Amino acid sequence: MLLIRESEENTKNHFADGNIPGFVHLYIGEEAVGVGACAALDPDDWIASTHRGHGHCIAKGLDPELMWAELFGKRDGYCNGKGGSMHIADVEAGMLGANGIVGAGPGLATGAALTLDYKGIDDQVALSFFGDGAVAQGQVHEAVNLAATWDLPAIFLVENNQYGEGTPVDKQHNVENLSDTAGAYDIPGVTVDGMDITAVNEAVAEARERAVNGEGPTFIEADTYRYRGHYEGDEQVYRDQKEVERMRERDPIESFRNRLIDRGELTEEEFETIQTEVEEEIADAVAYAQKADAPAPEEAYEDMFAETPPEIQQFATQAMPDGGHGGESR
Amino acid sequence: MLLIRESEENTKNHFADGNIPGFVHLYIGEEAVGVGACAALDPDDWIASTHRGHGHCIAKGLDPELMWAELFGKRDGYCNGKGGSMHIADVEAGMLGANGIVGAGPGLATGAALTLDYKGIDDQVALSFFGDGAVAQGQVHEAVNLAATWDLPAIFLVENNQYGEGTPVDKQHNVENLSDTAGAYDIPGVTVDGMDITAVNEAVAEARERAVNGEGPTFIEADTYRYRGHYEGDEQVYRDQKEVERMRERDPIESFRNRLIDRGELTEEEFETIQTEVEEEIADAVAYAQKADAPAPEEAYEDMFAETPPEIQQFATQAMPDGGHGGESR
Amino acid sequence: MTAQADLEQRPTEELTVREAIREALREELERDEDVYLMGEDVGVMGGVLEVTGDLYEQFGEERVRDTPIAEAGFMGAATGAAATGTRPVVEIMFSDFMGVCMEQVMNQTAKMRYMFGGKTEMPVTVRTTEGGGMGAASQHSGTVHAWIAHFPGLKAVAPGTAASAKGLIKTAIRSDDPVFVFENKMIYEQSGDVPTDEDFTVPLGEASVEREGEDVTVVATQRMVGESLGVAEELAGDVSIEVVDPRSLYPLDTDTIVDSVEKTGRLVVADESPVSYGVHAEVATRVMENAFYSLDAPIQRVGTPDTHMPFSTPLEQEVLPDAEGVRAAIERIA
Amino acid sequence: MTAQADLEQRPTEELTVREAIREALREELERDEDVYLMGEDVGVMGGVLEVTGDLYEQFGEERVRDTPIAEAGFMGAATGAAATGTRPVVEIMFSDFMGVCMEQVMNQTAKMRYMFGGKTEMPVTVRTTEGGGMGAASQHSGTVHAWIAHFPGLKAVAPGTAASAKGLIKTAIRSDDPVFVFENKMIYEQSGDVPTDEDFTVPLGEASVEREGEDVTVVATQRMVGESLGVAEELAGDVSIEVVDPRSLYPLDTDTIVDSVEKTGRLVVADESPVSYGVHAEVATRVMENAFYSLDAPIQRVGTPDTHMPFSTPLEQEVLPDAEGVRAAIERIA
Ligand SMILES: Cc1ncc(C[n+]2csc(CCOP(=O)(O)OP(=O)(O)O)c2C)c(N)n1
Ligand SMILES: Cc1ncc(C[n+]2csc(CCOP(=O)(O)OP(=O)(O)O)c2C)c(N)n1
Ligand SMILES: [Mg+2]
Ligand SMILES: [Mg+2]
Repeated sequence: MLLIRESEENTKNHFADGNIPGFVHLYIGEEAVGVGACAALDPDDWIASTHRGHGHCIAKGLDPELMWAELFGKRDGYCNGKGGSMHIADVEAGMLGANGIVGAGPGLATGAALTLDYKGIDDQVALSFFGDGAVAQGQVHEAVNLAATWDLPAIFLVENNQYGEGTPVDKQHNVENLSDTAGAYDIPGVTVDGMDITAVNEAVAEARERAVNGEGPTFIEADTYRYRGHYEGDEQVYRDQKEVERMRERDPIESFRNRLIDRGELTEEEFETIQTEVEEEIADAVAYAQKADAPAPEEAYEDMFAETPPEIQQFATQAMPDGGHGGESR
Repeated sequence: MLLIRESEENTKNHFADGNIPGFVHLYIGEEAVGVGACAALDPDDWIASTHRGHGHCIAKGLDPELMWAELFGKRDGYCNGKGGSMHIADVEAGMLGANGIVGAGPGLATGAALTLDYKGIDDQVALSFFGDGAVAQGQVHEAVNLAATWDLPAIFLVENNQYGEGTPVDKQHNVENLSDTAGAYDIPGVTVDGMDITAVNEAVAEARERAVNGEGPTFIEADTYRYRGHYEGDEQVYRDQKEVERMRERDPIESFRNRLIDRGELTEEEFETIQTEVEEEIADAVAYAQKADAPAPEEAYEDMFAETPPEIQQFATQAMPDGGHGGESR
Repeated sequence: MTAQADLEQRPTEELTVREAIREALREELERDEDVYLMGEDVGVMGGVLEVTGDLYEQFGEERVRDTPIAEAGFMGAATGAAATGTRPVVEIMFSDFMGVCMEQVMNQTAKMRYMFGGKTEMPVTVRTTEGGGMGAASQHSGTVHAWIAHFPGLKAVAPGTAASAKGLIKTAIRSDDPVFVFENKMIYEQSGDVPTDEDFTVPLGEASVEREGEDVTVVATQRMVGESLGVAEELAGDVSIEVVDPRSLYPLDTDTIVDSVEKTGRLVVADESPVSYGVHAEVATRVMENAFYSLDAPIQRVGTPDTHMPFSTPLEQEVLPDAEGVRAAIERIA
Repeated sequence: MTAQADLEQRPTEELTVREAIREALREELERDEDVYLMGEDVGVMGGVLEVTGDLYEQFGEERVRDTPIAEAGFMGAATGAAATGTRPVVEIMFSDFMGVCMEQVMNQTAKMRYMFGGKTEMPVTVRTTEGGGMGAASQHSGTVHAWIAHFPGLKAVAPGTAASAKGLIKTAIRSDDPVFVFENKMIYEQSGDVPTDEDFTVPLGEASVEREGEDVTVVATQRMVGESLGVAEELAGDVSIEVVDPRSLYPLDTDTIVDSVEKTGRLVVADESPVSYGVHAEVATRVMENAFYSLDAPIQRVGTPDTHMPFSTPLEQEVLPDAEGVRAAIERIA
């Protein structure tokens, strides 16, 4: 959680400084969900993520250096600089990508679960993160229904951070708890405190157990909150900053730290040490990424297909040798 | 119900005789749903229908002559011969069309309900029929969620005839009752016997009451059965004809007739008279439709837009004067 | 008469494309009670790219409606609402999300009138934003207008200037046909003279000659209009370039384009669509069909080279069509 | 060498297009355990248009999977499954239903490889049926292949004969790229010689010259191949017609088409897409770009005249492109 928080604080600053193009959606405040969930998974398990995916990447164990290289659009990044914040992926590590499309994750996770089922791999699962807003997307329902009907080893985890962009959850849905959605598929649905890493972890562990036992998918809602705007730059006209302040009092990191300290499982000093390590790790990652090479313009023509069609070959060939702008006619 | 049954029996024969092109999906066995539902509606209410729409048309009071003219692809048909079986519509009569797309009705009905809400018309509702198979479609969920969240005067009525084409309902869904779907939107969900016209009628009347009172949508499942194949020509490899025979024993028309006779509200003779009238009405409609003119080929270029673009004007102009085939280049 | 000359005869004010669109919406909301806006965060937030701005404050939540994230749901609802007597204006936040509601668009919105024998109106306007250039990567940078222009039953416009943005949107809203408005996000900040007259509209299917020239015709859409005008200015004296903005993709004003090519004998088509099966090919083919013997050189296409938009700036700049591509194309044939 | 001559050198059997597709699926299911079929009623019912037939009996319900009616769900799942190590072959029952899953297609299937920097495979095959001619009306008769051919990241094939149907589907399934197979439903019953050899495949991006000729090139797809061959036969002696079936729309074999037009100097493009922004325009433009000075007459397009398919037979026959349209187009330029 600390690593995510630290990384995201840096993301915020680098975005503000203009070092990161495009849109950036920060995970600050929601760390307990991603970390709690991934801690209940095996390294071989699959996850599908969202536009707010940095936390999931770190929680799934992706390398901050390669992540930061991707955020900066460098050739060394997870996606060779082609994906950026909204598309960081590492299929090798079981991470099926952040996703710029709200609600796309559940379909992909269902597909990964289908692969597991089809291949008879019975000790792995696939988990999809998605937002409260995504619950209104039809493709989410289609995917959950498919997974439920086919008893696939899938876990559907809603990060209910109370808003879809600027629209509060009660203007997007009629239900009290989003986990009520599970009733439409006759699968277990639970709502847990998403500010409490233990609660999330236990719910996901239980869901995983069910999944590997062939009992099918579970639908989990984790109630959480994002401290920053929907994206960096969002003026947040739709909410009172007092609300943010109130939620900050339930900060998942602080409360977990305090709990550990109370239980005697952590000392203030140990925490400071970890904090320092984390700061160093992210500073190193950022430094690595800053130094990394930007991709060469002609790399834009690569990675479209396993077998590149002549059309693209021709565009690439015609691209100007000075690295200038392509897109001209054949 | 008798009118529908009679009409559909004729449709069956005319399709077999090659008088109706395309696909035909018969409503035989399901009459109590359409008739029970529409009897609970006002003439001004809207309905959206399905690919299995003939029964809904008749139940909504459409003219069998114009319906049959459409089935035969005649100019006088409801759609000038452009729609056919799967697209019969009469917007004037509040019938927003049969629909070749599974799950498309709920969106359209939600739209009609939105118009009512937007215009402050508080004594009308919009009802969508859709099949058990359609419940797996994401657009159905998006529409129901929208209607529920906005408290629109809509009614969602699933005709659960136990199959989506050849796939039984339990291979399409994980839930016991499709009305459990309502839980995902916190709206009332009920399952009624769709072979019992009174049960359907009461459920829809209640839902209508709620809708006009501003209490939002209701989700109704009517359990029913189709006696014929999914479409005419379906070999029905997926079910035993004994199952069909068993269901026929609960025939909605016969049971309703018997009930009325038992109660002394109908005599055998009265029933015979009605039956004869119905036969005549459909025979007349068929005769009318047979005599009606086919559209002229050049009419194919009409009705695409309110304002015809030059592109289509040009195609129409270039179409051969002998009524030959168009589609050539400008 | 060029578009600029035409504008000079009217009272105008200088507005950005974003403001011009907002004013068009405001005027139509004021003019007709049956008109309302629907979309994700078009209300309280004023639109993610700030197009709808203060309209929510002015017209309230019934007429500027925030929706759940359910493009299929609200596109279906807009279609049903249009068939039953209202005139919804839908925003699909990014054109990439059009896939979510493509069923409603292709099978309902586009087909209902025809399937019903012409017996329904379908006054839906769909606004959406397209294009690369802001590092938003592949899922927020697409240009899909060729799909809509190709699909029967839909009309498609793609303004290149503030004035045509305003005029086209007003026409779209007043039309009883479904009209899709493709707004390139990189020109929202671009300013231009916009008629203040509330009855200023731009008819669908009328191209605008943005600059007159003799040697080469550049048919350019959206952002490429400005890029092409820049090239025309730079090359002035050397090569005389006529810039034609079709404004409307379907219907497409074949006559204006053909007239221009008959004069110049040379054609470059600049549009951000992926090149293969893109807008360029249709423009080129119509010219060939109607001015075959006037063409003095092969037609040149400037577009996206059949890739998605990559994230990293050097990559994005590589594939994004721009002034340099237009200049190179002109040089190949002039 | 014409396609026919090529086939004559191999052991073949006469199969309908439907049977050829089924055999291609059967052979690939037998060859590779990672391959499986998914779609609505492809299993127990054997497919609504009977293409999958007895495959369910042979391979069982795990490998020939009946799905709920959820194109978005199973297209998303197929995409996720392909990225994680299996090779799904999806049937979208009618191409008109593609709208339901267009989000998955355009933003996931088509983009994942690129967005991930090439670090995933995407071996998905999507089969679907297109076209008018059976009175199925507007929502079951569409021809949408131009959309897929246009969209970056997807490959599209559209066989015109039984042999290419078999060969293309086998290639599609073996490809690590997403390939869409557009089957015209009116040619399912059409027979032809099909190689029995299990290793017979047709590479993507290779057109086939179905008939050699000197005067006019007809580039025809799907059903229009047979219609055009018929016209060629009828006009033989009068006008010598070369019929080229591109087979693959993206990649498109520009060379074979251009070679043919360089010989004949005249081109008709016959494809069932709606004409505006359709396949015709791309073929025409590539020819113009590559054989501009060989063209002796304007290129002719034969397609659907920008309408949907109407239900009534006389109306449907009016808008459906056919032999008569091809003949008229040839007569205009020959
Ligand atoms: C299909 C689709 N529609 C709209 C958007 C634009 N959009 C991006 S994030 C977002 C809000 C998502 O809300 P939620 O699912 O709650 O996730 P959160 O941002 O709160 O984490 C929206 C509407 C999108 N990316 N995809
Ligand atoms: C989106 C879509 N997918 C598939 C089809 C093909 N199809 C037509 S009817 C049907 C079965 C529908 O089942 P159900 O909703 O239960 O209605 P029923 O036919 O039983 O009345 C299917 C799959 C379609 N028309 N639309
Ligand atoms: Mg949220
Ligand atoms: Mg059913």
